[in-house]
Amino acid sequence: MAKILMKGNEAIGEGAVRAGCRYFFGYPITPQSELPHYLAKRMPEVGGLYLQAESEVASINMVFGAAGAGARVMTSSSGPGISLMQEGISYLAGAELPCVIVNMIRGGPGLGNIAPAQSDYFQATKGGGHGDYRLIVLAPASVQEIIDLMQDAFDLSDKYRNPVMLMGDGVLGQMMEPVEIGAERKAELPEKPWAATGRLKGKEKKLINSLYIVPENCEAHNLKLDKKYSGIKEAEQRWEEYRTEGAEMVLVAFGTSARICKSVVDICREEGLPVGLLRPITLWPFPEKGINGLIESVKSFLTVEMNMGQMIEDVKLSANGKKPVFFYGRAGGMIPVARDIYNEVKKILNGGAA
Amino acid sequence: MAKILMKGNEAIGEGAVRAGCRYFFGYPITPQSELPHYLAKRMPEVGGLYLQAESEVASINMVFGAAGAGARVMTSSSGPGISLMQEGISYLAGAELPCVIVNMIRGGPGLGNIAPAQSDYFQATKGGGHGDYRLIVLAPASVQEIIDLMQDAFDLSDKYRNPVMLMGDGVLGQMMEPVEIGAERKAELPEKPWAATGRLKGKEKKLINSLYIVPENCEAHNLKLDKKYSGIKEAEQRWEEYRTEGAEMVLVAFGTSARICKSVVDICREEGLPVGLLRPITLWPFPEKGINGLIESVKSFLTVEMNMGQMIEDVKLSANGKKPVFFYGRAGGMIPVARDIYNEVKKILNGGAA
Amino acid sequence: MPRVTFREDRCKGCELCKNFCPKGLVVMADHINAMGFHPAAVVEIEKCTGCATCAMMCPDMVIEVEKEDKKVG
Amino acid sequence: MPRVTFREDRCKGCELCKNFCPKGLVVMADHINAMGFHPAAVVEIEKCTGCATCAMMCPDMVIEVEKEDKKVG
Amino acid sequence: MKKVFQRPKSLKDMPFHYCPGCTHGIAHRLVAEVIDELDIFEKTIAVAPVGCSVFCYEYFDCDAYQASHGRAPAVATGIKRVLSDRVVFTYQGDGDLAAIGTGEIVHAAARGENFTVIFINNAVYAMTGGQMAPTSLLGQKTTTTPFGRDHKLNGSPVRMSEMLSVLDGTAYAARVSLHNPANVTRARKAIKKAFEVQVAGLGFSMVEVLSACPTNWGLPPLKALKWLEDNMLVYYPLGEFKRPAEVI
Amino acid sequence: MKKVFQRPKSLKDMPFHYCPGCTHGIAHRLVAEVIDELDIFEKTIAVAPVGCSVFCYEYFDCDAYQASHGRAPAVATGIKRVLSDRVVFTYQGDGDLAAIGTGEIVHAAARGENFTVIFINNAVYAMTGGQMAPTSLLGQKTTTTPFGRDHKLNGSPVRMSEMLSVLDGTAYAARVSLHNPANVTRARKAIKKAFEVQVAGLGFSMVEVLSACPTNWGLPPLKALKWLEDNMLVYYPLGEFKRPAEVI
Amino acid sequence: MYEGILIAGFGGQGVLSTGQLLAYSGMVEGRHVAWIPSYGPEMRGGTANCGVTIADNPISSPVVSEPTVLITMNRPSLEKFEKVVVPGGIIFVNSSLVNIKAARSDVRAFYIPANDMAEEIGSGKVANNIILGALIELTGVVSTGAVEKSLYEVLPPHRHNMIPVNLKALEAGAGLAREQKGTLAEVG
Amino acid sequence: MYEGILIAGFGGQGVLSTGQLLAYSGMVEGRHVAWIPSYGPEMRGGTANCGVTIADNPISSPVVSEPTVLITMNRPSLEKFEKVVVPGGIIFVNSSLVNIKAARSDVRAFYIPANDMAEEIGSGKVANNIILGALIELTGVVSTGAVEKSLYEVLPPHRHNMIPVNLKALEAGAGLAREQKGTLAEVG
Ligand SMILES: Cc1ncc(C[n+]2csc(CCOP(=O)(O)OP(=O)(O)O)c2C)c(N)n1
Ligand SMILES: Cc1ncc(C[n+]2csc(CCOP(=O)(O)OP(=O)(O)O)c2C)c(N)n1
Ligand code: SF4
Ligand code: SF4
Ligand code: SF4
Ligand code: SF4
Repeated sequence: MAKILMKGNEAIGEGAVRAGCRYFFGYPITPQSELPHYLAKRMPEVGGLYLQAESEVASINMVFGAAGAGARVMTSSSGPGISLMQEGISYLAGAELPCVIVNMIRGGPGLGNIAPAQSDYFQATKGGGHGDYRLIVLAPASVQEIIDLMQDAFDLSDKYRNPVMLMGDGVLGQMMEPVEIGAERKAELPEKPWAATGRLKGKEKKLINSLYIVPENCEAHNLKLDKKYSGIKEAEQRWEEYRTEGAEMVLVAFGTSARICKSVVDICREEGLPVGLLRPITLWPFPEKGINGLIESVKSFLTVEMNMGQMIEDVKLSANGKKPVFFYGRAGGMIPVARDIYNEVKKILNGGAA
Repeated sequence: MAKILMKGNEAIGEGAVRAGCRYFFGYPITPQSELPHYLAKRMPEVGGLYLQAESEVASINMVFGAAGAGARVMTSSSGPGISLMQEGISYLAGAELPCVIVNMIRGGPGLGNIAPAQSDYFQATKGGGHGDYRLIVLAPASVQEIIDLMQDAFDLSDKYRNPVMLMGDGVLGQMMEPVEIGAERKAELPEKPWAATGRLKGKEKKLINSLYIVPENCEAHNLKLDKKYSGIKEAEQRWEEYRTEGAEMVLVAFGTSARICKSVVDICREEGLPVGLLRPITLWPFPEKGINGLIESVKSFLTVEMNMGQMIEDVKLSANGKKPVFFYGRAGGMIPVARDIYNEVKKILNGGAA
Repeated sequence: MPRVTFREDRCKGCELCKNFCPKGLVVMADHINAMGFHPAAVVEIEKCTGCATCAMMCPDMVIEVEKEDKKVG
Repeated sequence: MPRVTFREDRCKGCELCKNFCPKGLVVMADHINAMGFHPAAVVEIEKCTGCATCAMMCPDMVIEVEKEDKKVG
Repeated sequence: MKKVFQRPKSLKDMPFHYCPGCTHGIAHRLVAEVIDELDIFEKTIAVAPVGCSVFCYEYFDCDAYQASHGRAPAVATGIKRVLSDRVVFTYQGDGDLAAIGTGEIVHAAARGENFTVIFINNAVYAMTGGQMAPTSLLGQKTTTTPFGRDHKLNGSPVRMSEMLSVLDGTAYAARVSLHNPANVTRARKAIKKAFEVQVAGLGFSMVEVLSACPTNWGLPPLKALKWLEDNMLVYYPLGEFKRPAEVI
Repeated sequence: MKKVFQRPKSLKDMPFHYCPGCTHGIAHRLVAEVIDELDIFEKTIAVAPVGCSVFCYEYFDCDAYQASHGRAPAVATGIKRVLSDRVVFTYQGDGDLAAIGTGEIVHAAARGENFTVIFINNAVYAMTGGQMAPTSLLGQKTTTTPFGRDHKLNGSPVRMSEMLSVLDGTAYAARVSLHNPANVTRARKAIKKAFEVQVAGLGFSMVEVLSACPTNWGLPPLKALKWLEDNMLVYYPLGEFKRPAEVI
Repeated sequence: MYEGILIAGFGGQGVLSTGQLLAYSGMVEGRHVAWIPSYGPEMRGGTANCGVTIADNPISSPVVSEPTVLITMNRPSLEKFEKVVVPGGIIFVNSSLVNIKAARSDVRAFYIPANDMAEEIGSGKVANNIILGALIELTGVVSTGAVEKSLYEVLPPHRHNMIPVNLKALEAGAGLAREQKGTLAEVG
Repeated sequence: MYEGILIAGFGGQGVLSTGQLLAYSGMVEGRHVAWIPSYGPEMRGGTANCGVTIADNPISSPVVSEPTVLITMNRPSLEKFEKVVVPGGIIFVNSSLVNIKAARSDVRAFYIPANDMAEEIGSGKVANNIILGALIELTGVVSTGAVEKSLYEVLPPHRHNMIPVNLKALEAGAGLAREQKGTLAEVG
C-alpha cells in the first residue's frame, strides 16, 4: 500500500475511525483543532457522529453517556480543557467505562501558550482527578505510530474497561509525515454486556455508576480497580529501546522529545559514546521493566522532557537508587535542541555525577 | 484563655477569619458544608463576604478575581469539586495569585462517597491541573492545628504568591475537639503592589495574567516559578516526629491516619517495639529532610494512607532505595484501625522484608 | 365499599393523606412503626368514595386503593 | 478644509473606510505597506466634509480627522 | 375489586430514602406512571443526578446512569445520540440543573436534544444540608443565607422554564407543582406530554416540578406544602411556556 | 483645527493583532471612547477572555485580568466584590460567553453583579480556527459544520440577550451591530448606557455586539459586513431587551 | 481512662447535642475529648448518631467504631449498633420507644423509659439527659458538676431557662441508675 | 542528505501548500520527510510559515529552527527569519514584494520576482512554484518529476487543470536559477 502524507491530528481521527470509533464529542482548542475538523467531515461518511459540545466538561460527560451505552467513543483537547475534564475522567474510571481521551499538550500553566509541551505528564499518569484511579496513557512519537496506537487505545480501553489517554503535542499534531494506513476494514468490536441500553426484552437491569455510599463497598470497589491496575501494570508496559546495547548512559524520553533524543543517540554513537534511548510508549503503566532490564548494565539515566521534570520521578522510582538519574528539560513550549542534549550527555559522561 | 469545643470545618472558617481572610467563594459539598454555613454567618460580622457561586469552576475563578484584586480569599470543596477547579488552580499558579483552597477529601473515584479519605494526595501534590506548577499543601491532624495552620496558609500564600491547599477529610471536618483560639487580633496583611486595582492616581498599569504566547517567555516564566518552588522546598518542609528516637521502623502518615498511627506507636513502644512516626505537615513540599534525617538510623518505613498508595512514592523518592518502604492503606472512605496497623508493623518487624 | 390498604411499615407519618382526604377519613395511629413514625390509617371506611386522593398525595406509595368494579350505566 | 490623516503603516487595506465614505473620497493605494497591504488614502480632500465616517468604521484606528474650529452662528 | 390506585410497575418495590413528606416521592411515582402508561418501560433509560434524588436509579426499575453533578443533560446527550430509539430522561434538582449544570441544560435545550428533563425545584440544596439554591426565594433563610436571601448579595431566583423557553431547541417546557391533588394531576399530564414530545422526536422537553423539602425548609410536611403554595407559586407561575404545534 | 476624530486615550497606541476588517477593533474603540467620555479610566478594570480578543488587555490601557475561557464573569465578580467602587467590564466572544461560559454569564446576570459585559457575537469560534459557535446560524458552514449547521444535528443558535433578559438581575441588555456607521453610532450609545447602569449601581449590564470575522467566514471585509447584515440581523434582532427605569 | 460513647436515635431527638454536652463536660474536667457525628445523606429522614470519646491520652480516631457505651434512643439504633459494643460494655436503651431487649449477654444493658420520665419531669425534650444522668452515675466518666457547668456553655443564653429541668433530668437518671445498679450485674 | 526548508509569507500566499508539495515530492523519492506549519493565533492576519524537512535519516524534530533553505514571500518574513538560516544556507527572496536585500554575507541569497513572473505566465497564484523551481534546480533536493507526480496527489481533482501552469512556473524558476547560478557565488 502506498504511503500518504498525513497530519498527526488527522491521523488520530483516521486511526479512531479505523478502530471503529463512531462517536466524537469535543470542544475546540489549539493545537488539536484539525482533529475535530477532520472528524466533522469524516464521521458522517462512516455513519458516525461528530458533536461539538458546549464545553470540555460537557464533552467528557457526553463521552460518559455514550460509553455507558456501549459505543466506541472519544474526545480530545489540550491542557486547560483536559484540566476541566478531571472530574469526568474520575467518574469514567470509577464507573469503569472505556473511552479514549486525547491530550495534545501545550505550554502551561494557566493559559500558557499553544506550543508543544509535555507538562501534563503528572496529570495524566498520577491522576489529576480525585480518588484512586489510573488511566492507561499512550505516547506516540510519529504520525505512523499514532495510527497504530489508536487501534490499541480503543482495544485496551475495552479490554480493561478503563479510559485510555493518548498524549501528544503540537508538533505531533501539526506535522505531516508519510504513513501507511492500509485498506479500511470493518473493526471488530467486543461485546459489552454491561452497557446500559434499556431493558428490551426484559433484559436484566444495568446501571452505570460510580457511587458507593457505604465505605466498605467503596473500598471493595477500589480494591477491585487496584487489582485491575496491577494486571495492566504487569501486562501492558510498552517501550522502545534504541541502540541500548552496551549503553552506559540511557536517555529516557517520550513523544517529541524522544525523536530528538534518537538523533542525539546517533550523534553520540557516531562519536563512539555508549549512549542509548529508552522510549516509553505507555506512560502509565510506566515501563519499569524496561528500566529494570537496563539497570545493571548502564551507569546512569538522563531523562529528557519538555517540562520541568515529571517523568523523572517514575524513572527514579524504577531505578530505586541503584543508578543515578539526571534530568534535562525545556519548558513553556520550547523544544529541546539535539546539540544541547548532547552537551548535557557529555557533561555527565565526563563525571558530573549526581 | 479557656478552651472551647469546635468543629474542624468551623475551625477552618474561624482560622481564616482570624488570619484576615474576608472573602469566601464556594459551592456546597459534603463533608465541608459546616464551613460555608459558618462563614455565611461569620463573614458579615467582620465586614467580609460569603458568596455562594454557581459551581466550583465559578468559585475558583471568583477567587482568581478577588486574589488579583489583592484580597485574602479562600474557597473550599471536596474531591469532585476540587477536580473541577483544576483548570482554575493552574491559572492561579500561573498568574502567581495567593489564595487558600480547602479540600476535605472523600472517598472516590467518581461520586464515590462522603466518608474520610486521602486519595487526592497525588492531585494536590503533583498537580492535577495542566502545566508545571506546585501548590503548597498543608495537612493538619487536629482541630487546634487547623486553626494554627490557617494563619500559616494565608501567610505562605502571600509570601510566595502561590495558592495553598489545606487538606483534611470528613473526620477532621466533622469532629469537635477542644481548641484555644485566643483573642481576636487585627490580622497583619502584607502590601500587594502587584494587585490590579485600577490605575487610580495614574498608577502604573497592572496585569493579572498567565498567558505567555512566546515560548521563550513562557519558558522564562516556568523557570522563575521553578526557582520559587525550589526555594519553598528548601525553606518550608514541615513535619512532626513522634517517638522516633531509636526507632527501627518509622511510620509515615498525615492527617487522620497519622492520629491513628500515633496510638500505634504508643502501643508498640509499650511493648518495647522501636517504632516511631513521621507526620508530614507539608505534603508539598514533602518533608524529604525529615526522611533523610532518619534514613541512616531506621531499618524501614511503613507508609500508612487512606488510599491505595500515593504518598508512598514521595517516601520512596526521599529514601531513594536506601531503606525499604512498606505500605498499608485503606480505601474508599475506610479508616485504618490501629490494631491492623500494629499487626502490619509486627509482620514487617518479624522479617517480612521488601 | 372501596378498600384502602396502608403498607404501615413504609409510612413516614407525614400526614399528607390525612390532610387531603376530602372526607377526612385518615387518622394517624397512636403507635409508632419500626421507623419511629405514627402511621396513617383509614377510619370509617364506609364513608370512603375510593377517590384515591390519599394515595395520590402519599410520597411513599404506602396506600393502595381498590374499588368495586361496577360498570357505569 | 478638514484634514484626514492616515497612519499608513497601520492600515490593513480592509476598505471599510473607502466603502463608507459618503463622498467616495477614499481610495486604496497601489503600493503596499510593510504589512503587505494596499493602504487607504483620501483624494480630493477639498470635497471632504470632515464627517469622520471613514474613521468611525476603521477597525484599526488608522484615521484621524481634524476640522476647522469654526463657531456656529 | 379493581385497583384504582397502585404502585406503578416501573418503580421497584422498595422504600424511598426520602424524608417524611418529601414530594420527590410523588414526582417519582408520576414519572413511573407515565412510563407505564406510554408502555415504554423497556426502552426507557434514566439519568440520575447528584442531589437527594441521586439514588433514583435504584427506584426506577429501568436501566440507569448516575451522572456527575449537573451533567445529566450531557450524559443523556451521549446516551441518546448513541441510542436514538430509546426514551431517555434526566431527573435533576435545582442545584444540579440550575446552578452547576446551567451550561449543560441550556445547551441540551439549544441543541434540541430529544430527551426529557424532570426538574425538581425545591428552592434549596437539600442533600448537602439546605444551602441556598439559585431558585431560593428572596428572603428565604437557608444555611448559607442565614439572614434571608438578599437580592443585593445573592441576586434573584432564576426561572429556568421561562429562560429555556427562549431557545429554539426547546420543544416543551412547563412548570407544575405538587402541593395538592389537583396540581399533582396536572403535573402528571405535563410529564406525560413531555415524554410524548420525546417519543414523537420533537426535541427537548422539560417539566419543572415545584416540590417541597420539609427537612431543609425546617417545616413539617403540611406546612411545607402551604409554604410552597403561598411563596413559590407567587414567584414561579405554573403553566406551559412552550409546546410544539404537533402536540396539543 | 479641532480633532473631530482621534484615538481614545484609554486605548494604548499600538497596532491591533486583528485581521483586516475585523470589527473587534471598532468595538474596542467604542468601549475606550465611552470610558474616556465617562471619565472613569482610572477606576476601570478590564477582564479579557480567551478568544481572538485575548490580548485586549494589551490594548485597553487600564488595569486588566486575563481570565480563563468563559470565566470572565466569575473573575469580574471576584474583582468587583472586592473593589465595589471600581468600574469592571468583561470583553467576551460568543464561544467564551455563550458556550463554555454559559453558567458564569447566566449566574452573574442572575446575581445582578454590577459590572458590564461587552459580548462580541461573530457567529464563530475565531481564534481556534473557525469552528461552529452556539451563535452560528443555521446553514452556516464552519470548520466543524462543513455541510452547514443543521438544527437536527447541532440545534439552533442561542439568543443570549433575550435569554439573559429573563433574569431579574439583568438591569440592561441590548443587541447592536457594527455593520455600518449608523449602527456603530447606536452601538456606542448602548455601550455608554451599559457603563452608566454600572456606575449607577443598578446591576448587570450587557451589550451584545454583532461583529464580523472576515477570516473565518471566508469573506473579504466588505462582504463580511454584508453577510452580517443579510443573515445575522434576521436571526438576531437589534434593540434594547431590558433597561432599568432609572436610565432612559 | 478511655470511654468511647456512641449515642444513636432519630434525627430530632437531640442526640447530637447530648453528645456535645458530654464532650464539653469531659473537656471541663481536663480530659482529652472528641465528638463526631455521622454525616451526609444517611441523615435524610433516618437515624442520627454521634460518637464521644473521653480519655486521658490524646485521641487517635474520634470515630467510635467500638463503643464502650452505647445509648440507643430508638429501636433501629439498638438493632444496628448493639453488635459493635465492646464485650463488657454498657448499652442504655430508651425503653419508652424501644420495645425489644438487647440480645447480647456479654454486655450490660440498662433500660430507661426516658421519654416517659421526661414527660413526668415536664419536658419531653430532656429524655436524653435522663439517660446521660444514668450514664454518669454508672461510669463516672464526667462529674455532674462538669455537666452543669457545660450546660451554660452548650445552651445558647436564651435557653438557659432550660437548665433547671435539664439538671432535674440528669438527677432522675442518676437516681434510677443508683436504684438499679445492683440489678445490672444480673442483666449483664 | 538533509535539507530543512522554511517557507514564509503572508497568509493566503499558498505558503503551506507549497511546503506540502515539496514534502510530498520528497516522500515520492523515498526520503524521510516532515512538514509542519506555524499554528495558532500568530496566524491571525499575519504571516504564515511552514517547515519542510527532507532527509536520508529519520527526522528528529520536524520544526525547522535552523533552515538550510529559507523562502521569503514577503518582507516581514525576510526580516524575521534571515538570522536563523545556517551559515552557507540559501535564501530565496520574492523580490516582487520584498524591496530589501538580505543582510547576511555568510549565506547565498537569490532574488526572484516571483509574482511578476507568475503574472506573466498567466496566474498570480503560482508565484511560489517559481521559487520552488529555482530551489529544485539549485539544491536538487527533489526531482522535477517527483514534483509533477506529487501535484496530482496534492491538488484536488478539480484543480488538476492547474497542473500545466504549475509546471510552467517550476520550469521558469528553474530557468532563472540556471541563468543566475553563476552569479550566485558573488552574491553569497
Ligand atoms: C461537583 C460537585 N459539587 C458539589 C457536590 C455536592 N452536592 C451534592 S448534591 C448537591 C446539590 C443538591 O441540590 P439539588 O440539586 O437542588 O437537589 P436536592 O438535593 O435539593 O434534591 C451538591 C451541591 C457534588 N457531589 N459534586
Ligand atoms: C478551557 C479552554 N477550552 C478551549 C480553549 C480554546 N479556545 C481558545 S479561544 C476559543 C473560542 C474563541 O471563540 P470566541 O469566544 O467566539 O471568540 P473569537 O475568537 O471569535 O473572538 C477556544 C475554544 C481554551 N483556551 N481553553
Ligand atoms: S380513597 Fe379518598 S375518600 Fe378514601 S380514604 Fe383515600 S382520600 Fe379518603
Ligand atoms: S478602514 Fe482603516 S484599516 Fe481599513 S482600509 Fe481604511 S484605513 Fe485601512
Ligand atoms: S432533604 Fe428535602 S428533598 Fe431531600 S429527601 Fe428530605 S425532604 Fe426530600
Ligand atoms: S479571526 Fe476573525 S475575529 Fe479573529 S481577528 Fe480575524 S477577523 Fe477578527
